[in-house]
Amino acid sequence: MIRARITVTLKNGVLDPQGKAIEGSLSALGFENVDSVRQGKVFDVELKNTSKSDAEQSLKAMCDQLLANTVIEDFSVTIIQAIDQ
Amino acid sequence: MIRARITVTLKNGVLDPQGKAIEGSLSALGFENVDSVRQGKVFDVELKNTSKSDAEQSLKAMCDQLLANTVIEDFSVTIIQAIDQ
Amino acid sequence: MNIKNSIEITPELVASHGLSGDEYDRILELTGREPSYTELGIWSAMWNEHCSYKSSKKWLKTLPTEGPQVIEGPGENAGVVDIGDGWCVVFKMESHNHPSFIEPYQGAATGVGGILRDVFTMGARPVAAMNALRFGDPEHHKTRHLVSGVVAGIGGYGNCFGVPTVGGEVQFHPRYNQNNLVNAFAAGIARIDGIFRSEAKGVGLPVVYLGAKTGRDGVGGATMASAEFDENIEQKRPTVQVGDPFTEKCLLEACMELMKTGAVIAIQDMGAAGLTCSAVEMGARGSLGVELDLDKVPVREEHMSAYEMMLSESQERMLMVLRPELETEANAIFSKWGLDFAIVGKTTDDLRFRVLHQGEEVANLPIRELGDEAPEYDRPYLEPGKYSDLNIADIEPPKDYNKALITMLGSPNLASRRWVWEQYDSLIQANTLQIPGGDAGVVRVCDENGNDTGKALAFTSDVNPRYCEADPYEGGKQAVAESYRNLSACGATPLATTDNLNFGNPEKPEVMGQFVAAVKGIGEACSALDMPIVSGNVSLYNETNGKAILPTPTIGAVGLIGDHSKHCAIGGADTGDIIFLIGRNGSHLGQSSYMRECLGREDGPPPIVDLYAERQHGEFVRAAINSGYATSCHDISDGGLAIALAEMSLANGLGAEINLLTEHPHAVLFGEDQARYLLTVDDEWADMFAANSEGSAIAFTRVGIVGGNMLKIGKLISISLDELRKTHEAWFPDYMA
Amino acid sequence: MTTTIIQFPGSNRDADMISALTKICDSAPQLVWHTETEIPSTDLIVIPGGFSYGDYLRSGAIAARSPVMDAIRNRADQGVPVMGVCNGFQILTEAGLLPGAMMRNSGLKFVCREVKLQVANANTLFSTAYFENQVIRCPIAHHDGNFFAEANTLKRIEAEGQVVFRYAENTNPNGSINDIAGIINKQGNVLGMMPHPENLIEDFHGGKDGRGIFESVIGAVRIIAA
Ligand SMILES: Nc1ncnc2c1ncn2[C@@H]1O[C@H](COP(=O)(O)OP(=O)(O)O)[C@@H](O)[C@H]1O
Ligand SMILES: [Mg+2]
Repeated sequence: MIRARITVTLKNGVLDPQGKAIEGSLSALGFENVDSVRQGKVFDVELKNTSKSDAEQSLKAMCDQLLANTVIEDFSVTIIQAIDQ
Repeated sequence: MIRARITVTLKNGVLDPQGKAIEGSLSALGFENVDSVRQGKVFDVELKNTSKSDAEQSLKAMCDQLLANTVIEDFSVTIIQAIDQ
Repeated sequence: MNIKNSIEITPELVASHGLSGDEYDRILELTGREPSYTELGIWSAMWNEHCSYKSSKKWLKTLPTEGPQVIEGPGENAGVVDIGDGWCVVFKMESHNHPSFIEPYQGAATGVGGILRDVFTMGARPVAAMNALRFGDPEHHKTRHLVSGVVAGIGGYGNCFGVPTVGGEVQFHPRYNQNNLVNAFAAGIARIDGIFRSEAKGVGLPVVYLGAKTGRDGVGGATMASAEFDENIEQKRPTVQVGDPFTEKCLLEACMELMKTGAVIAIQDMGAAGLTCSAVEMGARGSLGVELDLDKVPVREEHMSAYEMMLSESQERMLMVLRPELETEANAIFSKWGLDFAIVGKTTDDLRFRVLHQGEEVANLPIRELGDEAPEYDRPYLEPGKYSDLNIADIEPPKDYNKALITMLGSPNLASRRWVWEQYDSLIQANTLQIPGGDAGVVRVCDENGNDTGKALAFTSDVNPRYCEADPYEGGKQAVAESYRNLSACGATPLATTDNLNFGNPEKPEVMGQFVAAVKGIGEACSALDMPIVSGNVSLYNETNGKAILPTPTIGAVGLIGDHSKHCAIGGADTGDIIFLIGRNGSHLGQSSYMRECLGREDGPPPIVDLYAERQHGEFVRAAINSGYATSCHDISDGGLAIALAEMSLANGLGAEINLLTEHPHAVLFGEDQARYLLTVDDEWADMFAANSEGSAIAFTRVGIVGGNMLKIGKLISISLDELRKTHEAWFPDYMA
Repeated sequence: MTTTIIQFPGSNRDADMISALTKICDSAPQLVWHTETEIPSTDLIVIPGGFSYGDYLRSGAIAARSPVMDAIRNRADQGVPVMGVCNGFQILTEAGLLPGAMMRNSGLKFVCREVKLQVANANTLFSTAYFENQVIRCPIAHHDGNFFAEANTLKRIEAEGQVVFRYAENTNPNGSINDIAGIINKQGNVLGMMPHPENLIEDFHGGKDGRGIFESVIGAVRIIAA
């Protein structure tokens, strides 16, 4: 079994209203040294019956096809754990 | 300057409708060996004028006070980069 | 650091700005020298099709735009129409077609944001929104993704902003496979004496930047060239704009507060080509020059060049000319709402548009000529060809009428749109009298303190692009006529319209011919039906690989109900009510839904629109509603009488029994002849009603009676309400699942 | 009777609530901006619907940390009735004034439609105008109304009669656990509900089923005053 984490973040320059609102709230809560916040998503995916290299490929394909909106988002894939069956 | 990534994920046992829907879509797209998907959030935070250890503390406090809803979510904090001023 | 603002102007650069050789020659002449890079950007923004209407202007001028009810016609951010007692309605429709194809959620969302800003810039609080959507073949691999993203984006923005979405359209056709259409409509209400305009007045007054910060959003393909001269700009820069409805809601509230203070002399939202267009328009309208200092512009990205700032399409921004003595008060309002407020320039008396950046003058252009001297083309056009009439006898009747009705009712273009409109908040503001699903959305008019004025407004959006393809002139007329009917069916007096003219490449004579004919048809219908066009938008070049969309001139129409207790809806009839058909029996099957869905044919001419009959029947129906005769009403459009009866039965939650004695029953049941309505009347009043109809010389038929749980039409159709409902409601959710 | 509405940037059903309270109580509510730290004396505090702070981060999360919340907490401790509708409910759970949490609708889409509500407890400050198990109509309009509480909490609120409204007749629009549409705190003076009773109070709206909630509190306040 393979455990992987996919992280999807907004491309540089793309407006991040969520991040901006969080920045505001953090500074209102007294966290004064926050310079910037950008929000993204993670997907923790478990795959079965697959090798590590196949998994990597297929995770990337998932991002391209569904998990990331590549017009405005970047993604990265990390294999966290690979357990042989 | 400190760059950190905060990851917020749903607690085990909390139903994740978004993750479930993604599982469904992935299998409809032909990704057959997906066992499960859980969705979470990341926050990329930049802090200024702070030491690494202060930063860690303050990031944890941010999670407790705002970034995670601890009724349903867990969080973890990773310092990615610490640049001395 | 110093950002370079110069770059060599080459013929390629000029071309990549969408400017022709002739256009550039004219620019050289008007500038009096070679333009700077920033200036080239400014010229191109002002002279592109979107801002200058260079292909369409000649024809738009022919549209009727005046009437006693019209306070402000096309030209301002939105049209303004009198609704009595010192109140007016402000509305417009605008397309966001291309962005919605690239990124459906954000493209549609920012489309909604843009149109809302057009309305509240004028001082009107938005009270209703609609969206007219066209997608490709449902079987096309991109369609589902586009539908899901566009609908979510419209809901995401409108719901968060807090405007009820009360109507719209969704249609599918393969000709939209590569070019979907997203036309967004918004309407607001204001006191007539509380309307704000964009014309700057007074020399030396502060020009103020309001709202969100400027980023590189939407700085078009042309700017990709700029990456060559500044290594600090990331290469892969997305040109998609992300909407921030929360900021827009704050901007609305801040603007409403600001306008009350008397601080606003002129105000203009930043839409396409943001700072450039807004500043130039404000100055030129007021015969003033404008000087901008870009170092004062709030930015959210580093190292932005003058070019980028001038062309950025970042959302949720406005520009205003301020009464200087009220600066502190105005600033306080914006900081309360967490928005930027920055004095970025001043008005001048020399009719120049000057832009300063980092101590350098990066643009100095004649402000009037930027707009007034924009090219205007009389593009060659071909008169569209026409279909000859189809002979009814050559159009095969269905073997099984039940099956035909079910097929049509469950087809992508006639199935219920509930899946779409339930994603939109249609109730917010607590003034919605009719939600989507009927003929028009109806919203009550309340004053500033939430007191009911007794009035309501009705909104509808219509066009049948297949009719327009077959005959753009009749199709244009039909779009207006259908909107007139949808308003009338609710008891609303049609007031005025806005249009969104979506066509292919105007440089092709056939496409230009469609445009010219459609505008002619729309103009005639608007004149005949007293519905002047008070605002609108043109979207051309909707074309991929040489294949244009169906000509799609969307009409958004607004009607007034003087006393909303007298409105009428598609549902509401009781058992025993008599059903009347207003208008002739159906006979016309050319371009009908029946032919398309049951015979797989898209041919023949569309139905002819008799504008005189439209008007007569509409007035009659409104009078019947007004005098309390009608228990429910529905117009007859796509799918003809049978579909209208099915829709009405579903809305009533009651069946109907229809007598049918005639030849060519398929034409009677599915014919799409115009100027027709279904109207139900309490049986006690039915004779009286019939006598009145005769007295008014209106063609009408007593077609049947409401009741039971079956829709029965002669011996041909007998289907349970349950089955009708299942069929009607199933297609959309099943398709999107 | 004096009522108070709390306004956050992004509140957008505040106008609906102002209009409803004005019509039902015959006097306009006082408006309190989120930066205030005191709430003037009042008989009812309402947190209206909308998208406070755009519902960015989580619905209601940022609003729940604003200065006015401490004032609301104090008033609630003093026994003043507090009612959160839709975004107001989300804010109250985020602020810890009500148990549980609000998740994305199970259908993942914003939903605006009319549902049926069963009055699960007709013996609260906000529900005495109804009878036990009465089924009423009520519109909803939200994206994150999927109420969740972990097992122990759920057991407790069920046992204590803290569930005031449930989606009835298979109209649960969001996957909410045990069909929960509205809950009350243990003390019985803080109510949160996802549906919008303020949008069903006039003939104009096609029904008045939503009035009972307001009338219940008004009745209770009158009794306390008398
Ligand atoms: N995109 C949409 N948004 C909101 N309402 C819609 C949308 N599309 C269709 N509707 C609603 O569905 C109903 C049926 O649409 P349509 O068949 O186009 O009406 P009509 O034939 O009366 O013009 C109308 O009430 C319309 O407002
Ligand atoms: Mg209609």
